[in-house]
Formats: sequence, C-alpha cells, structure tokens
Amino acid sequence: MVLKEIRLHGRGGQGAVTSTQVLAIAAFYDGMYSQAFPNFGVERTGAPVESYVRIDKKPINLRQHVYDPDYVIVLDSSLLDTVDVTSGMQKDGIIIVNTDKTEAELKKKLPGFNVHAIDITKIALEVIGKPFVNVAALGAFCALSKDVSLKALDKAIDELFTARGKAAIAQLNKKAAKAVADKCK
Amino acid sequence: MVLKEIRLHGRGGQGAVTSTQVLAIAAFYDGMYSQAFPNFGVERTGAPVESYVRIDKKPINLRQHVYDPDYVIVLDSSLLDTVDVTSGMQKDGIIIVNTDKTEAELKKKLPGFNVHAIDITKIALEVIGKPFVNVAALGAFCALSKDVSLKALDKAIDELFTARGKAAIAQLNKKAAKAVADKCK
Amino acid sequence: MGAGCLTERMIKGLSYEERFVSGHRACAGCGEALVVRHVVKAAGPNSIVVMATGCMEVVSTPYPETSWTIPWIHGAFENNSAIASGIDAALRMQGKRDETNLLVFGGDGSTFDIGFGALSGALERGNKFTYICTDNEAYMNTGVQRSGATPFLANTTTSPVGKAVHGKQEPKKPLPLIVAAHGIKYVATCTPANLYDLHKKVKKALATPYGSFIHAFSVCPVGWHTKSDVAVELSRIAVQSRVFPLYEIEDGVLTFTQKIEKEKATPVLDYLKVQGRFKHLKPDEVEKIQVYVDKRYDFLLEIEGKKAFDTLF
Amino acid sequence: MGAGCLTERMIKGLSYEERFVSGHRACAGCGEALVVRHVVKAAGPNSIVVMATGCMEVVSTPYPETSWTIPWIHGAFENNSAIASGIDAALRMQGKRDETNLLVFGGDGSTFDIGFGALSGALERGNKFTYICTDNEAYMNTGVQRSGATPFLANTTTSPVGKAVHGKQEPKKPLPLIVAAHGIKYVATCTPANLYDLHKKVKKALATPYGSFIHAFSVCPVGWHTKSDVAVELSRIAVQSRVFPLYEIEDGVLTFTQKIEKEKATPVLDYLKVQGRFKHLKPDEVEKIQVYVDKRYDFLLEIEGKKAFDTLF
Amino acid sequence: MTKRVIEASHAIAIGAKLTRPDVIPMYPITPQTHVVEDLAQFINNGEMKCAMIDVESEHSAASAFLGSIAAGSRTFTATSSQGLLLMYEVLPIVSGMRLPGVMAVANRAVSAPISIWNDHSDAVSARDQGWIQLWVESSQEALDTVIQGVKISEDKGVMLPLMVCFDGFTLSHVFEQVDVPDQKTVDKFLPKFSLKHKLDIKNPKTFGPIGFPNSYMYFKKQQQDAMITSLDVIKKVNKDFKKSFGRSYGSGLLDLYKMGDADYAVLGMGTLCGTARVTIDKLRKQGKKVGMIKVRSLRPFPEKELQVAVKNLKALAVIDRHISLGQEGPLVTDVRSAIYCNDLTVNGYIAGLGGMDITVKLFEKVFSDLEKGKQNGSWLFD
Amino acid sequence: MTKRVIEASHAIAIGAKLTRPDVIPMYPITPQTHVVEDLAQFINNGEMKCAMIDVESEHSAASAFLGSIAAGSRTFTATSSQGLLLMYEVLPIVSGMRLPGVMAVANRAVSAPISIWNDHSDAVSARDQGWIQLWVESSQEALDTVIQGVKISEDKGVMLPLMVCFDGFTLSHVFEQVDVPDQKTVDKFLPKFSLKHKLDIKNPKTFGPIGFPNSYMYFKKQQQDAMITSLDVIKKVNKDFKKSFGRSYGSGLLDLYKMGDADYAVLGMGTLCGTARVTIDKLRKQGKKVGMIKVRSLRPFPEKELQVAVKNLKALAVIDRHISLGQEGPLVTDVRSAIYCNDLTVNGYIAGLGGMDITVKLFEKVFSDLEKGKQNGSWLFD
Amino acid sequence: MKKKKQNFEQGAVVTKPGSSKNYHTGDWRVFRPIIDQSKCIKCYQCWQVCPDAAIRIDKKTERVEIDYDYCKGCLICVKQCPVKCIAKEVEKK
Amino acid sequence: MKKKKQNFEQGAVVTKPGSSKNYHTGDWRVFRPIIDQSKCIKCYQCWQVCPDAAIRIDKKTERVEIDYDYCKGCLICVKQCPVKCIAKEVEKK
Ligand SMILES: Cc1ncc(C[n+]2csc(CCOP(=O)(O)OP(=O)(O)O)c2C)c(N)n1
Ligand SMILES: Cc1ncc(C[n+]2csc(CCOP(=O)(O)OP(=O)(O)O)c2C)c(N)n1
Ligand code: SF4
Ligand code: SF4
Ligand code: SF4
Ligand code: SF4
Ligand code: SF4
Ligand code: SF4
Ligand SMILES: [Mg+2]
Ligand SMILES: [Mg+2]
Repeated sequence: MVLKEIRLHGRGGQGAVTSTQVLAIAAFYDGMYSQAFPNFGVERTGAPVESYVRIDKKPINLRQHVYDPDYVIVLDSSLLDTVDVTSGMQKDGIIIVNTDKTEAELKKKLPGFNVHAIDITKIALEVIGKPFVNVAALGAFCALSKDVSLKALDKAIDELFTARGKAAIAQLNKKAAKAVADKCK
Repeated sequence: MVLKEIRLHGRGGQGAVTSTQVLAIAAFYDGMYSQAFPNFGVERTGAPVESYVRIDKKPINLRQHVYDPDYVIVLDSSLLDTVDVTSGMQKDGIIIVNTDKTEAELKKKLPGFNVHAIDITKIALEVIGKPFVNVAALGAFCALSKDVSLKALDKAIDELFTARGKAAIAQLNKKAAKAVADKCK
Repeated sequence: MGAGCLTERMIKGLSYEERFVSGHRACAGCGEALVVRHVVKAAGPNSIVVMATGCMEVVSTPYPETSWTIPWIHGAFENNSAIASGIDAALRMQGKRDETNLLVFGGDGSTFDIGFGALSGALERGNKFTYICTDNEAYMNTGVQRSGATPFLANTTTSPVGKAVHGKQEPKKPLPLIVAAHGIKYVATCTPANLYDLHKKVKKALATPYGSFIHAFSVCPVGWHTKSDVAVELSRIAVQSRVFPLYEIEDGVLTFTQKIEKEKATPVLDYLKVQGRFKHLKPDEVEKIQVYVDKRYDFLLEIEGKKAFDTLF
Repeated sequence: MGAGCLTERMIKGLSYEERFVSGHRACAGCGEALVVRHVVKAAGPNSIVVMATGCMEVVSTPYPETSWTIPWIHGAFENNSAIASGIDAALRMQGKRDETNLLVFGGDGSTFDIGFGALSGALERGNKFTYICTDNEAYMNTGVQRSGATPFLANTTTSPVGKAVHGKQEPKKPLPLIVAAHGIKYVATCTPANLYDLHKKVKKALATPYGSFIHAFSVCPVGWHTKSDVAVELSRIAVQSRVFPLYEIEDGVLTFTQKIEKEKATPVLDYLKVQGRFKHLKPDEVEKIQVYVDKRYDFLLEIEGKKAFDTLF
Repeated sequence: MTKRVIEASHAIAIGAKLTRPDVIPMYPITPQTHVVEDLAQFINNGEMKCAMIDVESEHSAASAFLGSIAAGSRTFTATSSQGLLLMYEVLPIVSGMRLPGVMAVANRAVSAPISIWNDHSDAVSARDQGWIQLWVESSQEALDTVIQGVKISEDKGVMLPLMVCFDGFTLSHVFEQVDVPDQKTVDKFLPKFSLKHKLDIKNPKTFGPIGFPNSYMYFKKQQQDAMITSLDVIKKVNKDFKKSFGRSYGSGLLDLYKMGDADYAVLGMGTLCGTARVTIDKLRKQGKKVGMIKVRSLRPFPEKELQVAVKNLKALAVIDRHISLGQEGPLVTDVRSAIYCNDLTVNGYIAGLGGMDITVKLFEKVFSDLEKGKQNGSWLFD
Repeated sequence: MTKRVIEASHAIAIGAKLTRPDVIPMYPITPQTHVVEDLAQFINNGEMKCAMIDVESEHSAASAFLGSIAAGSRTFTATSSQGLLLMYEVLPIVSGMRLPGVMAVANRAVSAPISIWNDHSDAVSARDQGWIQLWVESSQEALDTVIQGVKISEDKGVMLPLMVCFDGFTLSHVFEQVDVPDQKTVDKFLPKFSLKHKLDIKNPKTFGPIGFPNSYMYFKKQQQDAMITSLDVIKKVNKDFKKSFGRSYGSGLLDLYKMGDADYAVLGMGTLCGTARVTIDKLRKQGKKVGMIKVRSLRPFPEKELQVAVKNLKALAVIDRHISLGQEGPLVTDVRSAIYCNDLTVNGYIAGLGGMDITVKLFEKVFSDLEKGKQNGSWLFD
Repeated sequence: MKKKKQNFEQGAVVTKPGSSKNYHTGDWRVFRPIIDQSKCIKCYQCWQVCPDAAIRIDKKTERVEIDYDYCKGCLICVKQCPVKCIAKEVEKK
Repeated sequence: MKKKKQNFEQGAVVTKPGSSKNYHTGDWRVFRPIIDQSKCIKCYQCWQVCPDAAIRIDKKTERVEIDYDYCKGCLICVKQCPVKCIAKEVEKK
C-alpha cells in the first residue's frame, strides 16, 4: 500500500476528530503506520469541522495538511451545501456521504466522483439508539476502501473508548460500524 | 583646563550626590562641560557612598567610573577608617576632609597626599544651624582647586535648590560654602 | 410606533438594537452569549467594550468579521482592566468621558484568576468602568479547565473525576464579595433568567462613579454537559436553589433582588442532576454541596441590609 | 538558665535566637526590619522564608552575604506567593509539610499591587503559608513611590505635592478586609509597638490550615520623613489614633485586639504632624483624614464580633 | 516498551509521568491543554503520586516551578504562546538560580492578532534566557526528549532548565504511533533528583541575593559555561538513550538527513523537518542531491557541528517559523553567524507563521531557488 | 533652546513633556524612577495637562499604554529590566495592533541574581517583538530621541511603537549639559496625534480579532514592511531634526566615528560608545587607525548601511552588553549575519554585564586584540 | 486551501461593524424551531432569550420571526415560550 | 576598583547563614547609645525594639549590652527605655 489520505467532514460535537483517531488506531492494528489530526480550528459545536487520516506501510514523515485526499467521508450531508467536500480530490477518489438521499441524487450534486450514499444516521439510531454516526461511518470506509480491516476497527474502537471510560459505547459503535459495513457490501 | 575628576565620599543621607550635582552645574556656569554621577549602589542612610564629577573644557564623552581622581572630598572623616579614600589618587592630588582633627593628625593617616582638614560640620552648624556639610564642602573645593568659581557655585546652588523648592536652604548653603572657602584661603 | 403599542409594552424598554449581532460563533444555546447580548443592549450605543481572551472574544471576531457594532478591543487574557484604565484616561483627556460607557468583559478565568490583579489595581486607583464577569465556571474556550469559579466537586479537565480524586476540591472563590471589599459603590449579580433585573443593574452600574462590578451567571451547555436549551431554565433553577444568589451591593449594603426562603428553595440536586459535570456525585457529595450552598446563603442573609463593606470612593 | 529567671520572665517566651541577624543594611531605625526580625523570631527555626523584591530583600542579601539563618528565597517582586505555592507542594510531597513553617513576606507594593493576583490565586487554591505584608505605605526600595497602601493625601514621588495636586488622591486599599473576603481562617494586623501581640498572632497564623495573612505596620523613617527613632512610638500612635486598627479576623469574625474608644483616641493630627510626608496638609485636609479614619474605624466596630466574612476552608 | 497510536500531547504527558515528577504547576492554554489535562487525569486516577498546582496564571506557574525545584522536588510544567510570554520575567530567574526542570512548550504564534496556530515565535523569542531548548519533530521524539531532557537538565555540569519545544496542533494534536518506554527502564536511565543547593531547614541557604557589579557577570559566565558543557551532555544522553531505549535523534544537537553528498540543503526545526524529508526523498528520486539539517538544540547552538555539516554544500536555505521584526529570521541569523566567513550561500525564508501550512510544494520551491543560484530568501505564503 | 545641566532622566522627562502626551501610565523601577517621578511632578504642578495612571504592575502599564493609544491619545511610558520583561506579553500586541507610542527603557540587567545595574539584556532580549529600538549615548541624545521617536513611531508608513533605550545609571543618573528645545519648535516639528483606526463610538471598529492561518502571516509581513519603511523614516526624521534643532545623530541608524580611514573598529550601543570615542582619540594620537560604529537603531537593523560602513576595515570588534546564553552576544550575531560572506574578521566580546564597568583600558585591549589578528572575542571582566 | 483575495487592514482592525452577519450560523442547525403565529401571544420572551439574536420583532406586524440564516437550533426559545407555540422539527438537509 | 578573589557559588546561592555579620553597620552610627547599667531595670525593652538586633542579653549577667559593631545609632532604644537609662552621645570619629 502506498500513502492514503482521508478527509472527514463533520460538525463540531459530532465526533469527527474521534473518528479519525479511531481510524488511525485501526490502521495500526492492521500493521500500518498512521496519522490522524484535526483541522485545527476554533469552531464551536455545530460548526463545520474537518479531520484527517494518513495511512501508509512506511513511517509517515509528512506533516502538511491533507490537500488531495484519496477518500472523503461526510458525516452530515448538509455540509455539501456550504463546504466543497471534493476539494483536491482525484476523480477516482471515493466519497462516502451520510445521507437519506439516494446515490443518484447525490451524484448530481457531486458529479464525476465515486460517491457512496449511506444513511448512517438511520443505522446509528437503530443500533445505538442515538445519532452517533462518527464511528459507524468508519464501517463504510473499511468496506469500501479495504485499506483497513473491520477487525482492526473493532480493536481500535475498544481501545479508544475504553481509555475514555466508555466501554458500553464501544460495543454499540462496533455493532453500528459492522451494520454500516454490511450495508456497503 | 584638561579633564578633572573629583570623587566625593559621604554617607547615605548626607547629600553627597546632590553635592556633586551642584558642582557640575557650577562648572557649567563657569563655561565648562561637566558630568556628575553617583556610584550606583543600593546603600541605605548611613552607609558609605561615593559620587563623582568630571569637568572639562571640551564635551565629555567618557562614561567609565572615576578611577584616578584629581580631587577627593570626604564629607565624614569616620569613612577614613573603612574606605580607602586615596584609591587611584595621584600623589599630588588634593584631598579635602571634613574633620575636627588637625591637618597634621590627618596627614599621618593619609601620608604622601596633599591633605586639607577643615571642620566643615562646625561651620555648617554655625551658619545653617544643622550639620549640612555636602554643599558647604564645595566651598573648600572652589577655594583650593580654583577650577570652579564661587560665583558659579552660588548660581548652581540657587538653581538646584530652587528647582527642588528649597530656596531658603539655598541661601544658607551659599553662606556656608563661602565661609568654608574663606577658611581655606 | 407609539409608546403605548404592544411591543413596547411587552419589552418594557429593552432596546431593539443589537450590538452583539447574529453570526457569532458561540455554540448553540450559549448562556454567556445571551448575557453579553443583553449587557450591551442595556448599555446603549455610546459604549466601548474591552474584552478578555475567552469564548466570547473568540466567537465574535474572526478576522475580517466582527459581531460588534460598537467599538471593541481585545488585548490579552489578563489585561482587560488595564487596557480599560488606559481608555478611561484617554477619554477623560479628550473630554469624552461623560458621553461614553466603558464596559469590560471577562470570563471567570480572566476575572477570578489571571486578570484579578489588574482588576483589583484598577479599582484601587479609581478607574471608571463597569466590569462584567461572565461566569461559566471554567475555562471554556480552552476546553473546560478548572478556574477559581468552578464549583466544589465539579468535573473539569484539570479537576477531573478520577479513581483517587473526585472533581474540584476547593469551593468557589467568593469573588463579588472580594470585589465589594475593595470599597466600590456598586456590585451586583445577575442571570439571563432575570433580564429586566439584568438591564436595570447594568444601567445602575454604568451610572456609578469609579468602578462597578457585575457577576453574571452564564450557562455553558458544552462545558456543563447539558442539552443546548437549558441556559435560561438552568439560570432560574440556580437562583431558586440558592446556588446563585441574586443581589446588589450598593454603598456597601447588600440587598437581595430576589430572596429565596430556605423552605421554598429548590433542592440543589435539581440543579446538579441535569449537568454532566456533576453526574459522578454520590449522595453524600450532593449533601455536602447542599450544606455549602445553604451556609453561603445564610451568610449573605446575615449581612443583608447592614453596612457590610466599607466604601472608599 | 532556669525558667524562673529574670530574663525569661521579662521576655515572656520571646526567643533569644535571631534569624534575621545584625549586619543587614536597612536604614537606621527601620520599622520594617524590626517587624521582620520579630516575625521570624516568633516563627522558630523550622521555617522557610520567601520574600518579594523590596527593601528587606535588598538590605539582607548582598552576595555573598546574607542576614538569614533560615532558608530564604527571593525570586521577583510579584511572585512570592506563587513561589511559596511551589514550595508548599514540594514539602507536602516530601512529607515535610507539617514540620515546616512557610513564611511569605511582601512589602505593601508587592502585596497590595503587583503581587496581589498571585496571592489571591494561592489563597483560592488553598496553599498553606503565612503571608506577612510589611506595610510602609509606599515603594520604599525604589525611592518612595505611591502604592495602593499609601494613605490619602500622602506625599510620595509619584503622588507628589504640586501646585495643582496635593499628594495621593485615593484612599488606602483595604487589603486585610479584601484578603479576609477570600474566606481564609486567619487574618490579623500588628505593629512593632505591640510585640507580644505580634508574636502571638504569628504563631496563630502559622497554626492555621491553608493560607493566613498578617498585615504589619512598618514605619519607614526615610520615606515618611521622620527622625530615625520613631518606629515604635509612631506605631503606638498609629494604633492610639485609630489610623492602624489592631484586630484579628478568625473564622470570619473580627475582634479588636486593642480597641480604641473614640473619646480616648489620639487626634490623627498627632500622628500626621511628625511625618514629613504629611507636612503640606492644610487644616481642612487634616480634617478630611480624621473623618476618613473615623469612618473606617466605625465600620470595623460595626462588623466587630459578627460573622462578617464567609469562610471557605 | 509498548507500541501505541496516541496523541503527541498524550505521549508528552506519559513521558513526563515516566520521569516521576513530584510537582506539576499547570495552567491551560491552547494547544498545550491536552498535556496538562492528561497529567491531571493520571494524578486524579492515582496513577501518579504527584502534587498538581492549579495556578492562576503562567507567571505563577513558572514561579511555582521555581519554588518547587528550589525546595528539592523534580518538577514539570507545560505552556504555550501568551503563556510563555507571561512567564518571560521568571525564565532567567530559574536559569540564573541554576534550577533544573523540564517545561514542554506547544509552540504557537503570539498576539496580535491572536492566533492559536503554530509557529515558533513563542519559544524562539525566549532564546536568550538561559534555558536549553530542544526542538522535536514527532510524537516519539517528543516523549523521548522529555526523558532525555530531565537527564540533561539535572546533569551536575549543566543544572539548567530545559524546554522541549513541539509544534502546536501540527504535532500536539496528531495521533500517531509511539513506542512507550516502560517505567523500569526509565527509572534505570534517570538518576534520583538531587541538588547541590536546596531550601532545607537543616542546612539553611539563601537563594536569589543581589549580584553586585563585582559578581553578577561571573554568574552569567558560569551559566554560559554550563551551556557549553551541555553540548556534550546532550550528545551523550542521546547516545545513552539509544543504549537503553534503542532510539536516538541525530547527534542530539543536529539531525542530518541525506547530507552525505548533498549540494543543497534546508535547515529548520520541528515538524517542518518531516515534510522536508518527504520532499528530499522525492527530489532524490529525481536525482537531486538535496539534504536537510534539523536543528534539535537551538540553545546551546551547535556552532561547530553546524560548520562541519555545511562544509560541502553549495547553498543552504534556512526556514524560520518566526521573525525578529525589523531584521530577519533568528535561525538564519544564528546560522550565518555560526558559519561566518564562508562562501556558502545562506538564504533565509520566513514560513509558516500563525499556522500557515508548510508543504512539500514549498520546499520544492526553496530547493529550486537554491539550484537556480538565488541569493535571497523570501516570505513563503502557502 | 536653553542649555542646562540636568540629569539624563530629567532630560527624558522634559523630552516626553515637550511631546505633549495625553496619558502616561507609570510604574516605578530602578533606574527608571526619576523619569516617572519628574513627570508626576510636572503633572501635579499643573505644568502638563496629562493623565497619569498609577498602574499596579508593568503588565498593566503596557496594557494601559495600549488602551490609551487605541482610544486615540498620544501616550508615553517608561520602564526597565524586570518591568520590561513583565510587559513582554503585551509588547507584540501593541506592535501587532500598529499602535504608535514611545517608551523609554532604562537598561538594566535582569534577575537572577537580581541586579539594578546596567547592561542591555532587558531591551535586547525584546528585540523580536516589533518595536523600533533606538539606543542613545548621552542625555542630549536621550531627550532628542524621545522627540524623534514620537515622529518616527507615528509616521503613517511606520505606525509602530518605539523604545528609546538608555543605559541605567551609567546614563540615567548622570547630570550633564543638555540643550533643552523650546515647546514651540517641538510643536512645529511634531504633527498632531492622529490615527487611521481608533476606538470611536462614532465609527465603531474592532481591535484585536483572531487572525486565522489565512491572514495572520500577512499582518506580520505588513509589520516587517513597516519596519523596512522605518529605516528611511528614521534617517529622514534625524535630518529634519537637524534642520529644526541643529543636532542629529549620525545617519539616524548608525553613528560612525573616525571610520573614514579606519582599519580597526569597535561596534556597540549606548554609553560605551562615548568611552570608545575617548579611547579612539587616544589611539589616534598614537597613529592608530581606529574607529567606532555606534548602532543607534537595533530594530530595524540597518544591514545595508552596516555593510558599507565596514567595507574597508581589517577587523571589527563587537561589544555586547548582553548574551544569548548558549550562543553569543546578539549584536555580534546580527552583525555577522548582516555582513555575511565577507572576509572581515568579526570578534564578539561580552562586556559590562550587571553593571561591570566598560573602560578605556578595556577598549585598548580590544583594539590590541584586533591589531594582533586575534580571531576570537572573549568575556571582558574589568 | 482556496483563498479569497483578502484585504488586510493595518493592525488587523476590523472596520465593518456587525460583519459577522456574513457568516450564516443557520447551517449549524440540527433542529428547527417553528413559530405557530396563530398561538403566539407576543410576549417576546423568545426574542429576549435567543443567544443569537436570531428572532426579530417585525415592528409593523408586531410579530416575532425567526431568522433561519442565524438560528442555530438551540431550542431555548422552544423551552421558554410560555404558550408552547414554538415547535421543534428535525432540520431537513 | 579593588577586587577580592571571590568564590562564585553555583546559582549565586549564599551558603553561609547569617554571614552579614561580616558587615559592620556600626560604622554608620552618628549618635551612640550608651546604657547606664546601674539604672537599668532589665526590662529588655531595648533588646526587643532594636531593628538591628544590636542589643544582646548576656544570659549569665542578665544584662543588656549594645554591640557597637552593628548598632546604627537610630536611638529607638533610647526613646523606648522606660527608665531613660540609655544616653545618646555624638559618635566620636
Ligand atoms: C496568558 C494566557 N494564558 C492562557 C491563555 C489561554 N486561554 C485563552 S481563553 C482561556 C480560558 C478562558 O476562560 P474564561 O475566562 O472563563 O472564559 P470562557 O472561555 O470560559 O468564556 C485560556 C486559558 C491565554 N490566552 N493567555
Ligand atoms: C516587575 C518589577 N517591577 C518593578 C520592580 C522595582 N521594584 C523593586 S522593589 C519595588 C518597591 C517595593 O515596594 P514594597 O513592596 O512596598 O516594599 P518596600 O521596599 O517598601 O519595603 C519596586 C517598585 C521590580 N523589581 N520588578
Ligand atoms: S463553550 Fe460554552 S461558553 Fe463557550 S461558546 Fe460554547 S457554550 Fe458558550
Ligand atoms: S527605606 Fe525605609 S523601609 Fe527601606 S530600609 Fe530604609 S527605613 Fe527601612
Ligand atoms: S432555536 Fe435558539 S438560536 Fe434558534 S431562534 Fe430559538 S433561541 Fe434562537
Ligand atoms: S415566546 Fe412564544 S408567545 Fe412569546 S412571542 Fe415568542 S413565540 Fe410568541
Ligand atoms: S540605637 Fe538603634 S541600632 Fe543602636 S542599639 Fe539602639 S535601637 Fe539598636
Ligand atoms: S530598656 Fe532600659 S531599662 Fe530596659 S533593659 Fe534596656 S536599658 Fe535596661
Ligand atoms: Mg469561563
Ligand atoms: Mg513598601
């Protein structure tokens, strides 16, 4: 594998940063090197935020922002109206959007990209009982990119949430991620 | 006139610094350039202090301490026991000491120097009614060195003490300085 | 629109004008923003604002935008009172002092902790301004760290709930009383659940010669871990439960502007239980807080109506 | 020497031991030095001293000499309380906290002004030390500039008597009351005219958990423009004239340790007239000061014996 | 040792914990907050026997740091930007008293306008004050340097406080893989805390007296001598660290990347060095002989080592993430002075102020400037 | 104009008074005290219509200074040593807001150990913070530079705060002859105080916002551009000053003494330049071709002018009254960088720290070092 | 990162008062408050309690209106309306 | 300036407690207090009030003695002695 870059769009309070952290840990459990970092802002709850992941077989020295992501994950489809989520993307790059719209509708909005529309919120509400989409969305990433395994993701979820004293949520998040991944197959 | 350097020894609270300032102003009124500065210490009332004057026909650029004074004035003879007032002095340099001792006694203490013993305290007490010797001592300097005129000294005393709102003391100081000068003739 | 129209009757003299306008980036439901909005509403257009670093500063002035329609300045975290001293003096020299209100805002971190020396100094030398401490009981802008205003046992990121220690170990610093002890003529507390009271107090404060001080209860849904709609309701409960007493100290005499009898008071638990920062509390800890709240309120009742602070100016 | 011997009877338990020894370079007759000498005498050998920049620091430690026989540290002008916080924590961790007295000295400039923020912070977080403010009512070390402690109308070099303005225009900052408002358990005032009282208070303060505060009247013959022999006598007059009230505030209750009835009080003029810093005063100005002194004393009488300060720790 | 993916700030907190400080004064400021928050959590969890002091300002944080060390306790703290500037008065007091201790600095721009983002203006502008400054590039280096820092700072020939400087956000908030040393190895690596002089009722001493003109300058000379000694100590500790932990960072003072045969090189500090490495790898593939000099120790400044490092270069670009306004970047000034009387072209670039990104593209431009023989640096806006 | 023998501090106070400030925040510290005391006396005498603010600390002095200027008033203040260090956080805020104003700094060593005596460590260590720094040699220059400073600082192309740096005690407490300008001439020389932006209820603006990474660096570039502009403004104001008052100081940036044919020269700042002049006069009489470069403007640093000044020298000795511990004297660093790629020998000497005297003898040693071809400077203990 | 050409004012002074109105915080909304004007008693409580000044009084009609460009959906108004005439809906995206 | 060879301790720490006794402030004295032991009632007031700790109690004799090496001549003791048994003399030089 060569260096992969992922950009995640969300809103303050939605856990976008946590999500990228989980992904970085997951990549580690798959034997890779990884980096996760937020777009350092002063945003408050509700404001658009971005967070990034790099994954590589080799140690990662690069410290610049992510400009040309291989993957984009959008946690909140309302962002499509105000943020250019495709910025810097390769045409073959994968965009995963949490939305209740159809893929067709979405493709109209993001023409020329490899767009995947998944109603992650719905799944999260079903599985977790709350609209916690940040970790669930990673299921889609694993399934679609194949760059990170679901097993590693589970391990990462366990690690991060247990460290923060939230073992219960870890279980639910794992289930939700799995459900999202299944949906993508 | 070439550069003349004067060192004044006194005790904190005795007005040694003021005294050198008066002298510097006086030299100015005699058409010369001058500099007065204290030996920057943290001394309290009662502690030995030093203050310096430079006088020259030309503007004075030199900013080092005074090491080899041409004149030394000692406001308090008790200092002779603890301070080397002759430090750096030329053998022909003039030392003026406020003391009730005789010149002969003093010369024993300061062998080889051109020593002048004057009981300035006594004169000050007579003229001013208080043991204010700092300005009075300058009378001796004027008389003995001839480097600064008594007239200029008077003007300087007026200027400095008036500026500080002490016109009355100015008069007395002038009288005392004159009395001391007379004593030296 | 005539003076007798419905709107004016209903808003009872509150100004329509906004001086801290929409588009600021405070979190949804921010109680501090609500306080600020009303303080500058009450102050009127001829006002200059000095603000310390903190949430309100950060959310309102991302270059090249500003939420302010009145002159506003931010220097650093701890020097708002000192900057105000300079402005006060300059206005005086320019003959504009009487026509201008000078408002100084600081969060609890700024006011109780790092900026307190500068505030104390400005009060001592008699600078004229109205200081408003918007107290959300922690350093919110930097992510909910403990301040001197953080209440006893609250969970913050630097007084975290851990296996060995359970939140902040020290009681809240009694800042309004400390400020009143400086001998200024006007000190008051307020909340956004009592807006007319707040407006009245701001106006009184601005009319005070020399320094005046207002301590404003400012709910932070994010830092307190509550829902976003609680700012006003929780303010009311804070008053009702005697957690946040409402009073004025004029010429050294403390008067309650809303006095809560012990019997009629809401239990402190009602205040605590909706807040995530207190969710770790065990019953005995809640009881400790109740005792502490009552003790403090009793103390205020004891000094009420008496000359409890010497006034100097 | 037996316990019953004359000397011991006469010095009533004062220690012979000097911990601030001869050879210090304070001006002859320095009241501040006298206070310091007795405070550390009272504190005993197991004491560490933290001292702010100021006269006492300057006169006692010209490298390579020191007048101290106990561990002593000076960092800067405004951070004595913060340095003490570090020492307090370190002693705690080393298990030496109980065996060690921690004394923090600051002049009025350090305490009322530049270092007050740090003191306030240390009190809030419950650091344990006894703070002694040696108040000579101006910045003496730098040549008699105004501080927040300088009394109303006094002449200093930055509140000079001029043709337009006659000395300091603001009254003295009521620091002990401000400190007491922090909710600590022990605050007291003392003078070197009441040495047993001083020793007792220092010991009480050191026995207090958390912070304690002592405000010590410290005559400065040089800055006040008096003769060098007045330090003790003028301290006595200050108390007798009610200029410097002697009291303790324990658990928030103020008690006079020497109460001066209005009728028996020495006129303030007797206090003022021996001091050059007040020599410019016109009779109406003296009267103003008398009124101010009485007003403040009356206020203290009013709160005497009542719970006037909430205690937190 | 355990490999984990953690935040750099967490790595620093773990590093600090491993050094077993007695006391930690803390005052929060973005982007340092996670360091002190993690430490607070360790303490309140009982994982660490340590007193935390919730000071009311950074001036007091530095002062409590001073007091605690003087009283004989190993002490750690962390700050950033405005916080470091507010400590400024206390910095030379700590170093002047020769009190050893480590402070982590999350580098951030300074006001005005206010910026929470990375540049080097906070710590670089404190370079005169007698603190050793080690600048790190990665989470691993950050953690390791805290441990190294304690050993260097407390070395009997050194006895100087030490800053571990790490880029705010650009490093502080990055999750990445870190090899966490175990406590035993660290305990073996570090000596017990001990001081020649401390505040001790059994042996009373006076700290912080007046230095008259006849003594003051001698104390400064001693500090400078200690700085010079520290050059070797930093190298030695870096080597010893390798023995104990299997890792080291260049010589300890400089870290050279592909400098063996390089014609052109960039020089800088912190995370930008990582991006420079990537650029160099890329350009090397194009056959370009390029390299990098990472300055790990800004103070003491490794003048001699630098002279050797640049010997065979044709041109050098110095990247400053700070500017001494009215002059130029402090790093390029230091470099030019160190290799003064040299025909080597040294161009100073100002880049990455207030969080402006430093990218591969930017380094490509710099290398191309050098190749073209440009004699002047410039401001690099991204 | 009136010639008088007065204290340098008094001269500065008079200079400040002549510029008609509205507001003066003051906080005393040795050896600056006489300046603020004299101003307080002027004000309380009614000789000056000015508000003095008796702040409780220097952090607040600098902040009140900031507030007062932002509110549209000409403002003056003075400080020294620990006071300047305590202001440190506020210094870049004032310059970042582009607020013009003059602060006199009585240069003094910094703790620890505490020293009230002269060296340059206070102001020199603040050289990065965007303030213009003019260093003076005599009482006359001190007074004149306060007036020049106001004009430079308020120049529309500059708009930066400015420090007038004068040696504590070594100058501050010296009585000497000063030609005191009259108010009318000064009034004619100085414009009325006016700002492009101020706090004004009639035209509300926001000061001190957040500078995101996409703007912050542009503001710093503007500050640097203003610094570069100020190079010319300083020269022009110095020339104009000559026209109005009959005096000027070298080019305004550098002041050269007998450099025309000099083989060897010393370079320094402040009062030591006077003593250097005396030494040079003495050595010239012995036929030695020696000269001096006085750096009057440390920031902006007159790089180009310096390159020209040193052109024909065989060797240069730079005297630093401060050291960047762990490296060398900041002045020698700046000089070497400015004239980089030059065969000229430049030796750095550290002298006069903490009030140690700088004497003719010492300069003689330095010149003899140069003549002997010594390639290294040293610490000069007196 | 795309850059708009920006004008950098001397000293970073912001010269346009109230310019944050350019920034539409309405985007942040997850829930949308909707006023049932028919039930509204015009007490203006909602106007008072909105931290974002996103409720305006139409001086002509004396009605309150929510400015959805700025309303962040905190729902304080919903909670405080004495007659409960502000409904909460999930914001449709 | 003559220099004594000085030992410069690391960090400028002063290691000899009470070493200021090397410095004799008695030199500063302008007036000299002299105790008339015969009148002294051993109240130790003078011992208490001396800012310079220049009055010592001889534990054997229980007498107070002025240490003229340090007495600065402030005369507080003279003023405070209840039986006025301390006289003031001009210091002879
Ligand atoms: C000297 C300094 N230290 C620390 C900071 C970091 N800082 C900025 S805002 C803030 C907390 C603000 O807390 P508070 O005053 O309570 O305001 P809030 O954000 O809670 O409204 C902190 C710690 C700073 N800007 N400057
Ligand atoms: C930050 C700082 N500002 C100013 C000073 C100068 N300074 C030293 S001591 C002092 C005054 C001390 O006054 P006070 O605390 O009342 O003590 P005193 O000398 O009167 O005993 C001042 C202003 C300093 N050392 N540090
Ligand atoms: S963190 Fe709290 S105080 Fe800050 S903007 Fe958000 S809600 Fe308001
Ligand atoms: S100036 Fe005053 S306080 Fe200072 S040592 Fe002298 S008498 Fe004591
Ligand atoms: S939901 Fe909140 S932001 Fe929206 S209008 Fe109501 S109070 Fe205002
Ligand atoms: S709170 Fe309800 S009733 Fe009152 S004005 Fe608003 S919508 Fe109408
Ligand atoms: S005169 Fe003063 S110094 Fe001398 S013994 Fe008496 S009290 Fe002490
Ligand atoms: S005060 Fe007088 S009586 Fe008392 S011990 Fe001293 S000399 Fe004797
Ligand atoms: Mg807060
Ligand atoms: Mg004082």
